[in-house]
Amino acid sequence: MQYLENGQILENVAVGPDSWRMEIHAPKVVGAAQPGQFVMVSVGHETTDPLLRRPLSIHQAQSDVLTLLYRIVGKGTKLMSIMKKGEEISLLGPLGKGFDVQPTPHHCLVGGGLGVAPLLFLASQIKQRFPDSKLSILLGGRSRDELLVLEDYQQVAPVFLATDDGSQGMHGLVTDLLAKEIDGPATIYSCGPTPMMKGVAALARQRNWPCQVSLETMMACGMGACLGCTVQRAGIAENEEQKYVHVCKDGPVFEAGEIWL
Amino acid sequence: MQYLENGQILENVAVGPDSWRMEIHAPKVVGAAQPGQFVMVSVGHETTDPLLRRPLSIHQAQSDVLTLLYRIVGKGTKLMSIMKKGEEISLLGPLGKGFDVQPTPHHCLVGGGLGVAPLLFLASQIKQRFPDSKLSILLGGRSRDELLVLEDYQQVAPVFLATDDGSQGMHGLVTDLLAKEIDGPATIYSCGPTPMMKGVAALARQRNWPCQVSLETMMACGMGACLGCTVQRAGIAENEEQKYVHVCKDGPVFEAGEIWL
Amino acid sequence: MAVDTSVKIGEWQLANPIMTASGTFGYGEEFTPFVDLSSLGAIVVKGISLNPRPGNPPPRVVETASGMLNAIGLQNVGIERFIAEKMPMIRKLGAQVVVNILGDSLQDYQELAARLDDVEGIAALEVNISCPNVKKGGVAFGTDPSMAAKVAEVVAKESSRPVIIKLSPNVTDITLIARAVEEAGATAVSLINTLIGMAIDIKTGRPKLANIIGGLSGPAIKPVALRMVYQVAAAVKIPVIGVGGITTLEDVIEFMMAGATAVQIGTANFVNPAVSGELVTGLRKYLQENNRKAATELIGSVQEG
Amino acid sequence: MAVDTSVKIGEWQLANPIMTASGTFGYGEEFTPFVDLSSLGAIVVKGISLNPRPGNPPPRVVETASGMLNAIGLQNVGIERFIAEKMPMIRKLGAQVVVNILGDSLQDYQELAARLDDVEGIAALEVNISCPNVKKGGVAFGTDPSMAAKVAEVVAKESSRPVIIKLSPNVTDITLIARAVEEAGATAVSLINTLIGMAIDIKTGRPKLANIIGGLSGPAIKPVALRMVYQVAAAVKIPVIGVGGITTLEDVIEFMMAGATAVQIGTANFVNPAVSGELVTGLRKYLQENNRKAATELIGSVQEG
Ligand SMILES: Cc1cc2nc3c(=O)[nH]c(=O)nc-3n(C[C@H](O)[C@H](O)[C@H](O)COP(=O)(O)OP(=O)(O)OC[C@H]3O[C@@H](n4cnc5c(N)ncnc54)[C@H](O)[C@@H]3O)c2cc1C
Ligand SMILES: Cc1cc2nc3c(=O)[nH]c(=O)nc-3n(C[C@H](O)[C@H](O)[C@H](O)COP(=O)(O)OP(=O)(O)OC[C@H]3O[C@@H](n4cnc5c(N)ncnc54)[C@H](O)[C@@H]3O)c2cc1C
Ligand SMILES: Cc1cc2nc3c(=O)[nH]c(=O)nc-3n(C[C@H](O)[C@H](O)[C@H](O)COP(=O)(O)O)c2cc1C
Ligand SMILES: Cc1cc2nc3c(=O)[nH]c(=O)nc-3n(C[C@H](O)[C@H](O)[C@H](O)COP(=O)(O)O)c2cc1C
Ligand code: FES
Ligand code: FES
Repeated sequence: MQYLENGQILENVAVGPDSWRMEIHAPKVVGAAQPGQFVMVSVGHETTDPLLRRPLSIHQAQSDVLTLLYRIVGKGTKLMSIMKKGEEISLLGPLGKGFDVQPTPHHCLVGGGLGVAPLLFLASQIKQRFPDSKLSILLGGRSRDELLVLEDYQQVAPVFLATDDGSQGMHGLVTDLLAKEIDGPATIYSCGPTPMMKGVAALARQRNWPCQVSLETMMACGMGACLGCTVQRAGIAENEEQKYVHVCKDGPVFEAGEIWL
Repeated sequence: MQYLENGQILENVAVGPDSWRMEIHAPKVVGAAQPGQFVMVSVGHETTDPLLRRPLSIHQAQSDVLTLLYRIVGKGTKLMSIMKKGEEISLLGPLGKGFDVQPTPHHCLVGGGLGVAPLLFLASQIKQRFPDSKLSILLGGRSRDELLVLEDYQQVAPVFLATDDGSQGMHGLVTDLLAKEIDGPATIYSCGPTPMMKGVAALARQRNWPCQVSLETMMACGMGACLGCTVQRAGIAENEEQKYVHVCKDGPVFEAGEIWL
Repeated sequence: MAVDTSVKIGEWQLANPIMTASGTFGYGEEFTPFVDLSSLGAIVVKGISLNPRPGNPPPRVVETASGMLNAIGLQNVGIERFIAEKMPMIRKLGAQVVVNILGDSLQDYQELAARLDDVEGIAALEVNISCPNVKKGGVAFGTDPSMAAKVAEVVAKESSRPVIIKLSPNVTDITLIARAVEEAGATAVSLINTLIGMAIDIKTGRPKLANIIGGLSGPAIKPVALRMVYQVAAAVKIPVIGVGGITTLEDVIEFMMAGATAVQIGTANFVNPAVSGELVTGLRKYLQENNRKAATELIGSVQEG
Repeated sequence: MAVDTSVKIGEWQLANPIMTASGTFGYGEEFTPFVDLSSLGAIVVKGISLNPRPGNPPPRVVETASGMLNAIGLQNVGIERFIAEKMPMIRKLGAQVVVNILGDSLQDYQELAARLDDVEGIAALEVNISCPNVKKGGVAFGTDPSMAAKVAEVVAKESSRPVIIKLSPNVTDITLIARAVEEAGATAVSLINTLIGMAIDIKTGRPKLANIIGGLSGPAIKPVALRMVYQVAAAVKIPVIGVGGITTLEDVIEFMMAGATAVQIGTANFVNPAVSGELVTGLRKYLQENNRKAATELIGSVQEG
């Protein structure tokens, strides 16, 4: 079930360079949320510029509180960052198809940049549902500044780090980290920049790891109405008009093999 | 001289129903300001809706501090009201032709609704320049709620009040108040709703009082560039294209006889 | 006080003037969590062509100042599967349903109208003529009065239902097209479709849309849409349906005062998926508060001079 | 690194591509507190007609979503007093000055061009053809290729200076008009003029503009302007000057990538009277940071597909 809910902002704080975390009291959305799903957020102020809602992953959803982790990249996220505690914010969600979590010896979460956002909610839920199976979180970034809210992840599971500049954790890409740290059967849940997910998916194919990736595209509606958020399906579709899938409805999480990364 | 100045907001508080006062540190604008002039205010937030600056009268200009008194009537003024102390606000001004203050036995300021805004600055300056001549302030409103920041006026000169509903001061229109309280030679400075100024101007004509009125129109530029802010000149203009005057440049203050009210 | 919100488009009576715009409301079902579809005047489903269309490659949408550009490329399942798979679901929605059709040729339009005529649960047809006429070197049907009239004629001939011709705003004089389709037998006209626009990503030096150009919609185009509705309402006798940037109740009133018998809500559905239902309630409230007995009193009530 | 920001319109060399748009920059003097006019590529003064025009009654302007409507009615002092009273002041501004002219008839345009040709201190003429041709029942010159071409022809014949024809966007195919005026001898085309729009005050039930309809400008129309510049640049060989919603440096780059040799800043001057000068500095900085040797490298550099 999807809701249009006016949540109340409980906290809106900077957690890194241009990176913010917003906590919102939103019982309806939280009640229905699954890891990997997202919400369309109205950046408000009653103006028509920016016009459209902004898609943001559900970073965490616990006891009526929805948490968003967002980076300021333009007008909309800038307007979000000046919203104050106590203000209302309009949410549409939860939206999309989240991660498909099945029993597996080793749940391995791989995130890069702000792709880390949905992994916290995912990790918490895996730990809850499969307390006995192994759970690892691998995070990468250009530099230590990009490794956000690490403590939150560390509270849930062992965290392995990599930075392009070596300022924290392993010096290199998160894919190298994945190759190094993980062996044996595992399931990969990945999100982040497309090049990174490509690398992760390629490695997973080699090692025969099932791999799910979470995609981002421009979105107008977030709910399957505008058909604006297409990515191309891998292989040949039986019906011409099934050449594309829609990230907001068929995704944002896909089997890596399902789509062209 | 006109300036484009980023002033710093020192205070932005509600002073009545939907009515706010903003104090801004703006030395350049204040340095050049004359009573009756106005500023074009950017309602900011980097959005293009609202697009245009908003014209607001200079309510007071003292020791580097510009004060605006504004009523929330739409998007722009709403956005102004959520601006916080310490934020910057872009000002264009001082703009237009203000009140022409000449020696006279009795300076009589007549304001209605938010037309009161420019009268405080005017009163202070008259008192300063002509300490010995008589100075009276007549203010009217629909009800007591509309009589804003009275103390500020009372500090400068005797204030006479009228309300349509009699909730404060005389029960009636400010024009009745004017007819009742003022006799003998005087100069009238008036601003407020057009019907009110019409009444004031009519009475002034009867009594042979010189009368200046401050007008409002829609404005795009506020500086004589768009020709959008026209009102019709009274009588026949010798040149066809002088049929209209421009409130932002030829005004906002006019001799009552100069224009069609 | 009881107010009558109903309006008529030809013989077809709508409970109120609030419709949704084609391509912005899916097949309706997506909005059932937010709107009681039976409370709307009507919903217009996304454009259907003879054969399935995959649509354009991504990116397909980009935001602009108070608007958005789209180049969806008319992706749809085709008439076959629309009738077989979508219509059964659509009938269950309990809404007045308008089916929007598009084609590359007169024959396309004719066949689509014919195939749909004996399909149950359709209240009216809306004909998108902003599509390139392949036989005429890709000139849009909607930019030429005679081509537009021919489309209206063949569809009206094949269809026993009201036929709404949806006009393109990318023309020198939209009243010429409106008059042409009126004479050709259109029951009503709806306008405007999107203005053609473009945006460039200066970082990559490429157009922001894979299709290079796209359709501009949203509040940005409202003044142009309102002006065209005003002009067309003065030029034709058939009902005019206003579309273009309508977001608030004030917008709805403006379009009706300008001469619109009904309005369609498009891009605003993306910003607030509940908006169409809210406007139905808002309109009733407005009519009561302004002592209007009927929504029809608003139509063309603007006073000049 | 030294960068060359200059561009050429015919024989006329501009220090940079940043111009101001007619009717939004007064006669220049209003902006001297905020902009060093000599630093701009050029300024375009407000439209001049043969006889003085009082303009339209108020209200003349109204804000819309990310835009504004204006119906100034081409108020101006007329050619006589323009030459006698305004030009002496304008010459002192130290700016490259383009004079924008408008008329009701071919004769008007011809006479205006003739009268201005021996006036000193004018760099080029811009011809506003979005005006009604009184002899042709008020159809705008700019909506008909042959009428537009005739205007271009007579003005080019009378003028020894570059002649810029300013195109109206309210047409089905703007490239037809552009090609027609190119053949008729125009040195360059500038586009777009305003889109025709309307707004209604629902409280009074009257149009918000006394003139009922007006011209839509500002960021709202930028996607339409950019698309038309892109199409026209591909259709003609003469330089194209981009106008329409340009506010930021990014906008300037987009228009040049789409094919504009220069750009004009209009409504943005009202929002930030210093913007034109800021864009000159910003463009130089951008070229340096992106290792471009010359502004001309940007022109038409957009890559399709
Ligand atoms: C399903 C989904 C989940 C997302 N989750 C998060 C998240 O948890 N945290 C986070 O910080 N961001 C997330 N994003 C990206 C986020 O939506 C964009 O950064 C945001 O919309 C930018 O808005 P803006 O107004 O600040 O920037 P704009 O001014 O709109 O654009 C600035 C830049 O951001 C790019 N951009 C704009 N919209 C998107 C978009 N929808 N996807 C990708 N790039 C875009 C533009 O191309 C432009 O280059 C997610 C996107 C999707 C589709
Ligand atoms: C010279 C001058 C001085 C002014 N001084 C003051 C002042 O000291 N305090 C104050 O509260 N207001 C003042 N005003 C009016 C003020 O400019 C408008 O109330 C304001 O621009 C409305 O902006 P908005 O976005 O909130 O409303 P909008 O959403 O823009 O409009 C809401 C309503 O206000 C009306 N409106 C919009 N702009 C104007 C305008 N420029 N003049 C009159 N009505 C308008 C609109 O027609 C509409 O009905 C002054 C206007 C002028 C021209
Ligand atoms: C994403 C999108 C898809 C659209 N698809 C169609 C379509 O298939 N057929 C059609 O006639 N109009 C289509 N339109 C145009 C709208 O129906 C409407 O005419 C236009 O968007 C203007 O209204 P608005 O500003 O309220 O959106 C589409 C518009 C958008 C934004
Ligand atoms: C208030 C106003 C007055 C204008 N007057 C003229 C004019 O006299 N002649 C002309 O050719 N264009 C005129 N224009 C059109 C502008 O020059 C420009 O083409 C249009 O506004 C689009 O650019 P913009 O969106 O940057 O404003 C005027 C525009 C505005 C807003
Ligand atoms: S964003 Fe509209 S369909 Fe996906
Ligand atoms: S507001 Fe532009 S000229 Fe007065």
